[in-house]
Amino acid sequence: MNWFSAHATVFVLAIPAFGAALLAVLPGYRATARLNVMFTGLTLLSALTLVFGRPETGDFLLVDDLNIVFVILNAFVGFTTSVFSASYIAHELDTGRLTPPYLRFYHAMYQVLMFGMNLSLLANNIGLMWVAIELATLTTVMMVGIYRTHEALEAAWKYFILGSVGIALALFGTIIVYVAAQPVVGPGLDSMAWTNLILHGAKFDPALLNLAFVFLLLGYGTKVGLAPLHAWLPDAHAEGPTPISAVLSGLLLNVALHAVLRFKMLMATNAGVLAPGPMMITMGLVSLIFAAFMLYKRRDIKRMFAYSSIEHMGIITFAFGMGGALANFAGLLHMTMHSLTKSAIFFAVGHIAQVKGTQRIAEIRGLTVTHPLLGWALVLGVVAIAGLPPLGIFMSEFLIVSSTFARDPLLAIPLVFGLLVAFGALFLRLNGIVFGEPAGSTAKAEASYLPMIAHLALVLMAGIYLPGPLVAWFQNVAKLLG
Amino acid sequence: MLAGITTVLGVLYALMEHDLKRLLAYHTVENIGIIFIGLGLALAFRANAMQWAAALALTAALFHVLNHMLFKSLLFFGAGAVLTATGERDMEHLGGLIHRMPKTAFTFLVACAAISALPPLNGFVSEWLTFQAILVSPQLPQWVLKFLVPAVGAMLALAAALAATCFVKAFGITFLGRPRSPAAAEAKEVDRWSLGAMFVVAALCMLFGILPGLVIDALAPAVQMLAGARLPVQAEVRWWSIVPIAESHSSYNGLLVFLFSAMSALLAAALIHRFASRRFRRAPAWDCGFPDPQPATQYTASSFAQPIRRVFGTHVFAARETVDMPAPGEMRPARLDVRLRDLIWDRLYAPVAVGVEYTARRLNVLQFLTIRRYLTLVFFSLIILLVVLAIWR
Amino acid sequence: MALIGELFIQGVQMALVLAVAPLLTGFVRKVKARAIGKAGPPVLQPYRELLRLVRKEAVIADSASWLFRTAPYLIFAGIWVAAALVPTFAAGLVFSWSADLIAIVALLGSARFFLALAGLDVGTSFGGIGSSREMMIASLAEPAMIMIVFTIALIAGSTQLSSIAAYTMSHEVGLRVSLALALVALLMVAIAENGRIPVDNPATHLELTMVHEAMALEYSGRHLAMIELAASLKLVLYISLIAGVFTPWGLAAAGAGFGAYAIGFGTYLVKLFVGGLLLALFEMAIAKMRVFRYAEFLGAALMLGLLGTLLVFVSKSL
Amino acid sequence: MGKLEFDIAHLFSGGLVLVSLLLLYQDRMFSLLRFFAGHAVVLSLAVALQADLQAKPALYITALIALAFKGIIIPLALYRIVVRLDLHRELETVVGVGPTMLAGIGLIGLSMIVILPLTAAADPLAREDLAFALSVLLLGLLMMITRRNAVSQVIGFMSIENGLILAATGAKGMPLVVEISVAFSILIAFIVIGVFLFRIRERFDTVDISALHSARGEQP
Repeated sequence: MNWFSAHATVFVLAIPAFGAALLAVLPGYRATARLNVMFTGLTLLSALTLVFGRPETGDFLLVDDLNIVFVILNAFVGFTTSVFSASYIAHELDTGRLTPPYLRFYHAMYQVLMFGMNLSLLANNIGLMWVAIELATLTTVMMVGIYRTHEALEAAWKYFILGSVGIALALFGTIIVYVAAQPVVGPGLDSMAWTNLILHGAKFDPALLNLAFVFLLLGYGTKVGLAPLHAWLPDAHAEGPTPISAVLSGLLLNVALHAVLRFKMLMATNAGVLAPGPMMITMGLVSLIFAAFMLYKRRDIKRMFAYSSIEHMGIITFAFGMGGALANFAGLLHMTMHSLTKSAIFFAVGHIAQVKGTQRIAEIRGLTVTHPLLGWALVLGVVAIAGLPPLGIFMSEFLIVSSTFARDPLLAIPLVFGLLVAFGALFLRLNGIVFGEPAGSTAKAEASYLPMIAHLALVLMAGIYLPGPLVAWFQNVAKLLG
Repeated sequence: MLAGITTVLGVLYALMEHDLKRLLAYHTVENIGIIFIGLGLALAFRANAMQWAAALALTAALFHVLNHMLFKSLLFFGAGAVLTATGERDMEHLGGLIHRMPKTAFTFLVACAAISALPPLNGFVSEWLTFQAILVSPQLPQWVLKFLVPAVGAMLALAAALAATCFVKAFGITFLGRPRSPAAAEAKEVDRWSLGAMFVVAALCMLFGILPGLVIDALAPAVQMLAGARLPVQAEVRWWSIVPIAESHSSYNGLLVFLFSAMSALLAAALIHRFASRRFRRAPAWDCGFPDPQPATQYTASSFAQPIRRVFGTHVFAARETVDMPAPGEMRPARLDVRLRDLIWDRLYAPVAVGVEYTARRLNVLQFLTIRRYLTLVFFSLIILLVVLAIWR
Repeated sequence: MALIGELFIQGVQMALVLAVAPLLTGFVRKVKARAIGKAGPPVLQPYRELLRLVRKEAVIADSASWLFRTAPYLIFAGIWVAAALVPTFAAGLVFSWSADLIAIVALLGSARFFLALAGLDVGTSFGGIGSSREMMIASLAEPAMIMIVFTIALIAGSTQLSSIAAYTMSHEVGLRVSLALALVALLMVAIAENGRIPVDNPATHLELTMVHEAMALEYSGRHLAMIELAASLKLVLYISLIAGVFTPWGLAAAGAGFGAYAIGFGTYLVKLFVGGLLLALFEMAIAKMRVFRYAEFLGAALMLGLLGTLLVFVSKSL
Repeated sequence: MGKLEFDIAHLFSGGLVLVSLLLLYQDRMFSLLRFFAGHAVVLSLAVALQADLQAKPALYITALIALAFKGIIIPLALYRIVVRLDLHRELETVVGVGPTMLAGIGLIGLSMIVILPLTAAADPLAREDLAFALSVLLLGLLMMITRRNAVSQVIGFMSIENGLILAATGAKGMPLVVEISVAFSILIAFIVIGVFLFRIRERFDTVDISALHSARGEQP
């Protein structure tokens, strides 16, 4: 076990890479789908070994408390999503929305995406991290466009252009960080390694760091989907295949957030810089309130939940912007909970869209009558995402709000306002979807409910009882974040 | 505070409602209000670093969430049963169901008692806890809170009492009295399964009411998480009573109360049946000497609510009662029509709704921009941040 | 052994309230009669009535359900338990901690709940009138009561009746404005709850004015007896509540010797006597008010209670 | 490092900024393409110089890529596209050229203000480079948002990227520069292909007109 966990990082990266190569050449979607599940499963296992012991950090790879959380979450949701997508995609094939070649491409891309995300999480090198995130972004661009419909292509294109601009900004920020580090750490790879950066951060030129952070915040913030850089997100979610929407909302946003957090940590080491907190708080609040209002007018169910993702990313960014052990803890918790819940919701939505043959909210009615399990699952998911007790997100939101009240009541007002607005919107929509006169087909959904239920169960459990070790671990990470 | 208002209004509208299910829906509003009172208090306490008080308030809130889940689902079951049995949702057309579907009636009664916060059922416990939480609130430093909290408490009490009224109405009009429509007259008891479900839930209601300590302990970890403190362990308090703060301060023992009432009721019954005449005879209702066989003469839901409507009506609902009596000799029925325009909705919620709607529409434009415009957004946010950077020092 | 003793005392108290209740009612009637120069029924009349009712056969309307028949016992039980929890002649009784003021209020509430249901059960218009009015009154009286409880509890730092009584006995509470307010409010509530003039007239059967009677209208025989008994129990309860909270003097401490109990007993009877006297005179002095004036009456009580609580809240902070 | 090299480097990077300003000034498609080629050439010169100064032969590759790919291939490809799809030969601007130029000047000023007051910890050349790179980047962005044609926006993006490479090379001993430039070239290839894909619509503006939204049921 020790040997294994010592090389876990290698496995976490190698398995998806190999999987991608293999799936790219293998024909026959059933086999590839199963293989896909298998590979993600293996990745999850090797990620889990990280808990028991961690490899020493190298020039390129780094494992610490912070990214273990992300990696494991990533691997887990990636796994469940692959389970979901196996059945989902099969259905897509039956309905002829996809063809086998595309499917092969899809699975290969899925692995590439996992690889990219894991790499960027584990990267000890800001350049490597950048490359990895861009890799992940480009793969998702292709996946979003996979349906080749007019709207899908358009969404992909939008995503692509905005994404690339984000890429450019992020790169510029990265370069500036290097420029700041180079005089202190000396030229070469060393001054791009996180370990060194954090070590010597205090001696860097604050002005440069400020500049860098602005660009990084905007660049990676585009990926996180913070308003006003969010524009790609709703369409990408709405037009792409649902598993991808789930991965986007549940994981890619986190990965980008992880990058931002890393740089925030860097900023925290230096005394001279102007605090990154206010910027993050502002953007977080803007995204939260903006998204909350946007929720009202949505006609497309997936797009609606995409906006809700923006909203929650806003909350999380806000929490991390607030900083302090409690807020950070809450932020981490919220991020985890949101990943689980939102992907579960997207699973549910995927089933719904398949059975009803539409994503238009207006045409989905009375779900609890036509599909009780699905309907109630969605209810549970939305209740969770709206932050009602006794589910997990309630806990994190409560912590965020209360810590904000304790620290800075004025900020709490817009926060609570946004939360309430979003709450109203979600329930307004949910009401029609779930209750109301049943409409649409009552066909049974083929895809497996298992992932969805697993996620919701986890969220519920977390809301009622969090295991002590986990709490301790998160608190430890929160301290790390400063 | 807002929570308080919502609470009272929710129950008031519920009171004015004939439609059984809509009535229940309004009550959900009320209960959410109660929950939010708890949460609000918890926040306030927490902000002032009064962990134990926060724990108390939070426990109350969570407990109420749990209870609400229980009895509200039970009520909805009942309503559903009535609906399936009679196909009627308007209470004005129901009545006398207790004869046709006694079991449903029983569970529904339990639920009603629970939601009206009557001991020894679970609804009372959570409300009691909330009251206790309110009672520790004078130790809050903020003056505003000092004045708000008692008001909220008053509202909570008012809401509880009104809830009782409301459910007396709901149960009384629906299940008691004489059937007001043929549908109600030949209702059938619902199938065994749904009955079973209802009984299970009802049993849970009772259990949680009688042994609340267990629930509180179960909630403790979550509370610990959120409030940073927890209530004292209730399990080893003597005779399963619950003691949120200190025994001298306040305690409640569902078990004893339950046993007491049960015992004394049985005792009384036993005595009576032992010594008193056990004879009784069925006879038409006396009704002060002028009985009227027509069911229509019964008290109806709206007439039941009438006094309340009179009391709160003019302020809250802008209720307009227009009685037009036929002139003597004129052959037409007298009619009383009641028009409720709920002011609060018009004055308070409607503007908010409109505002949200407006903002949403305005912002919604952003959904339809061209990529170039989105880029412009990015560009400008970048510029703004840079300028901030530039002028910082 | 000690437990047995305590249980015994508890039992004595329960028996006592039960025994004393009709007497009090009779006494009040007597005083009223005397005050208007009639001879009035003998003081023991209520006992006789109860016996008579119990012996008679019960007539039950066709449209009545099982609820109609079980309700009287439930009502009786609720009120009796509540009464048992109020310290009458001795504080700190064995079960006193099993429920506090709020619980007592709620118990009365449940009794009312069932009474109102019973009123609706037969499906006659009068029953309906009765219960709807009763609930209307209750919906105002209960919050007022809770407010009063708040005031008292905040001052005594407990909602536990025994400890409250102990508090008022031990500390020199002095004349607290909020307490005074609470007292007044409590009196008003008590009057309303017991359906006395000016809110309701226990003697009337004039359909437009009756509240409590209207609900009990369809009852007869033993059921009626139960309800009557419950009603008079309620009266006792309120008087002893007021006595216990505001004038707890002579109240025997927990586990005190027999002498203390005897003293407590005596003082308690005196208190009841005085209470009844005052009530009767008060009823004589004023006239019954219109049904819809109740709202103002109780609203006033509510306001008083709230005011009292606010004062406490503020004074607590100072 | 001698004064002379410094001046030359300064000259090149300054020239880059100048060229992007000129790019901003163009209102003809083909002249725009030509100027962009010039932009790439200047960049490659600057990079080559850096390669010489820092004695990092790897940078020559970057310079070469810049020259060959962006200086020749891409412009030709775009030229072909323009001819093939006979797009408008003149650029439609959102804001007039004059105001755009003023804005550009303002942006350059801004970037100077932001960068120059830095402490001299970073060596002067790097600072200069950063300042110029930032202004090139901003100008490119400005171009992307003030021009309607897909082609001119692609060019805007590429000039952004030129700015990035300038910055990357300016930072002494920065690793991965070559890789990054390669990655970016691939990205740009994608974009150009994308333009092909979207030949139906020659502007981004028309990419999501409300018709699509109504088709998607998003139009209120």
